[in-house]
Amino acid sequence: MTDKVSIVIVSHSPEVAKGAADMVRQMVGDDIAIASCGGNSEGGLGTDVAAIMKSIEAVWSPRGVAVLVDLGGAETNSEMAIELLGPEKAKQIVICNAPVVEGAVMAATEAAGGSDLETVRQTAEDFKA
Amino acid sequence: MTDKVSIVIVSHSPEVAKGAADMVRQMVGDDIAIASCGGNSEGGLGTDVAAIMKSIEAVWSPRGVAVLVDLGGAETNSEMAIELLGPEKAKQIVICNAPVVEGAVMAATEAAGGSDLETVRQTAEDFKA
Amino acid sequence: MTSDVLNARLIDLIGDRIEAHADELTELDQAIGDGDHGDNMRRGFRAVSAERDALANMTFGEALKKAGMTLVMKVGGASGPLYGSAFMAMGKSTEAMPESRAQAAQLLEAGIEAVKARGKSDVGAKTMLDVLVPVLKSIEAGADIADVRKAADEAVEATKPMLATKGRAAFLGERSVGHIDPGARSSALIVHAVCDALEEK
Amino acid sequence: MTSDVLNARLIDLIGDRIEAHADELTELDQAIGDGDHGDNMRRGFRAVSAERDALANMTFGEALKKAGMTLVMKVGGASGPLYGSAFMAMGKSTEAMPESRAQAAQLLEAGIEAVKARGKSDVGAKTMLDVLVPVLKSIEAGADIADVRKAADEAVEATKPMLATKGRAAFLGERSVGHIDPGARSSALIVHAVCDALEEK
Ligand SMILES: Nc1ncnc2c1ncn2[C@@H]1O[C@H](COP(=O)(O)OP(=O)(O)O)[C@@H](O)[C@H]1O
Ligand SMILES: Nc1ncnc2c1ncn2[C@@H]1O[C@H](COP(=O)(O)OP(=O)(O)O)[C@@H](O)[C@H]1O
Ligand SMILES: [Mg+2]
Ligand SMILES: [Mg+2]
Ligand SMILES: [Mg+2]
Ligand SMILES: [Mg+2]
Repeated sequence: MTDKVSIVIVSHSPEVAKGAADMVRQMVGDDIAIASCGGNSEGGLGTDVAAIMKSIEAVWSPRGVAVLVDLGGAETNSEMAIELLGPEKAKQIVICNAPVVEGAVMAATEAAGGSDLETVRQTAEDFKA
Repeated sequence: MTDKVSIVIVSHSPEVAKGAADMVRQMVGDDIAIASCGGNSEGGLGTDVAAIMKSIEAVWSPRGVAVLVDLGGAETNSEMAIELLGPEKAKQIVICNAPVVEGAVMAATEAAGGSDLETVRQTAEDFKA
Repeated sequence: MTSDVLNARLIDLIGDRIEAHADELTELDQAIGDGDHGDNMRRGFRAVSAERDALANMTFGEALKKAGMTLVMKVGGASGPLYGSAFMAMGKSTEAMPESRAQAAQLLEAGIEAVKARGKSDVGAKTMLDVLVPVLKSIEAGADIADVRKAADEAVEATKPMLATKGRAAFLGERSVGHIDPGARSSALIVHAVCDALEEK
Repeated sequence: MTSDVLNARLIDLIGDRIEAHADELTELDQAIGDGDHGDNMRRGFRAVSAERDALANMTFGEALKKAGMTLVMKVGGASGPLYGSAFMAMGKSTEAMPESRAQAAQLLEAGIEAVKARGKSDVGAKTMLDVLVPVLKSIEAGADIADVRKAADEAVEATKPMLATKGRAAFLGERSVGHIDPGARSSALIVHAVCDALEEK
């Protein structure tokens, strides 16, 4: 699976993150690695830097990892997580400026086709609702 | 609650729909009525016209109902549901051309402020990821 | 064959075809969609079959409207409102079973218009319309049953090189090219079932 | 007061303030955010307090870095990486507790720069920066402890008429006007706790 860009879905809600991952898997099957994480360290609505780091590492691919986030704090916490993974890894991780559910589906279908990280990001960001 | 525009969230995934509604409620509390529905009539990924109709009716407000949908079939099924509710009701229902999670939060915060249906739709659609 | 027998026979023939090809439809949808078209169609037509006796006792038009509503309510994917609206529109366009080629064409055209309106789409977008419209054309051109079958099958194949611009397959952009559209295939299955019924008549 | 005593004392004073005002912070966040700022800050600073003994045995700089990382990991909202990065940057900027006004200003400035970078923001966006920057300015201008407290409190009030352009409150557009920013308030609470510690010294 590591010959393709992987996807990480970060939402304030664990259910949104999981449900979005289900939708993505329905579209692309097991062609790419997908991780989802949501909720703060106590399980409430929020995001968890440590969990985001783990998710990225769990699906690590030499082709890169595209991260989809929902609102404000999810982005800030994901940026923090990426920074904490170190500059070498950070180079191969992008946060897509795209809606979390729709962007995840778009990114995943592009990634499943074997595209590189930049193309995956672009496809997610091109999504028009 | 019916002095404000209501929100209906329609996703292929029941978990996305519910999680998005949780996020919305966290933002706006009980200021507006919110319904969520996801999954086909058997509970699998998909959408259910009858359930969408029920959700819209459950939060019916004379100020109108803004519907947020995720992908393709969710929109088609929501359009069908609105048509089946009849032309009188249909006039006061809009499907927002916006991402489901982020659009729901945007629409709800606008609706909670007492804005009319058209303004709520516009705010949801203006969302830039 | 009387109307009620034909209603029932059509339901059985379409239901059997969908049932027999559900896995194929799902596989086609796995390639360029979310892999549920077979499940969706089976769910929808099983629900129609469950109403077989009631539908058999209705006029052709009423039965179409009722079956259409059942598809709308049960399919769960975009194809539900699309086929459902088509059936409902066809049912509205006629009370009785078509007796002539012209009436048959009119019926199908009503269905096609409903799909176009519901799907905000037209031929060339790699959808069911790319089968339904060629089939209508062949009927209008005077094709016999075998020719209609052939027109449907060729139209299915012709969706392969198309770029999808509607439905989920549109998310794949260029990667939708080279695959048959699942809704095109299910439309052809329905066309074949109707041809079967006409041949039995 | 030795460094280890002051580390511990600062932790207690900040923790107590946050604990005492958590509901207030949450209420402020309910008006223009998602109503979790009090919970977030309490979660974060409780985790810091849980490491009190370890932190007390570190240099001032090391303790700040460690506490910052704990905030990053525990807060769960945007304020986590913001305060966390600020603490970490302050810890990196100095090993020892600041001894002069100039050193104190330098320390705070390092924290402010980190918040700006992490939040891609600046003063005027109705955030914690709208307290931290005025506080820095008052220190640079030679304010005594009472003046610093006053600067912080006035800065909190001054966020009321501001239009939020960063963070969740930005979703509210015009409706964010007329409310105090929760992060501005929590920053003022921390400033007051530091002032308490300095007065005890
Ligand atoms: N806008 C549209 N116009 C016409 N046909 C469409 C449209 N969207 C989808 N379809 C048809 O529906 C089929 C997919 O149906 P299905 O898989 O059951 O629904 P979903 O895409 O919601 O999973 C496609 O193969 C296509 O033929
Ligand atoms: N981009 C940013 N730059 C600076 N401060 C910010 C930014 N985003 C949010 N904040 C601050 O964080 C506070 C909200 O924190 P909190 O409620 O804990 O996080 P969240 O918004 O993720 O729920 C705001 O009141 C504001 O002061
Ligand atoms: Mg499908
Ligand atoms: Mg589907
Ligand atoms: Mg908050
Ligand atoms: Mg939050």
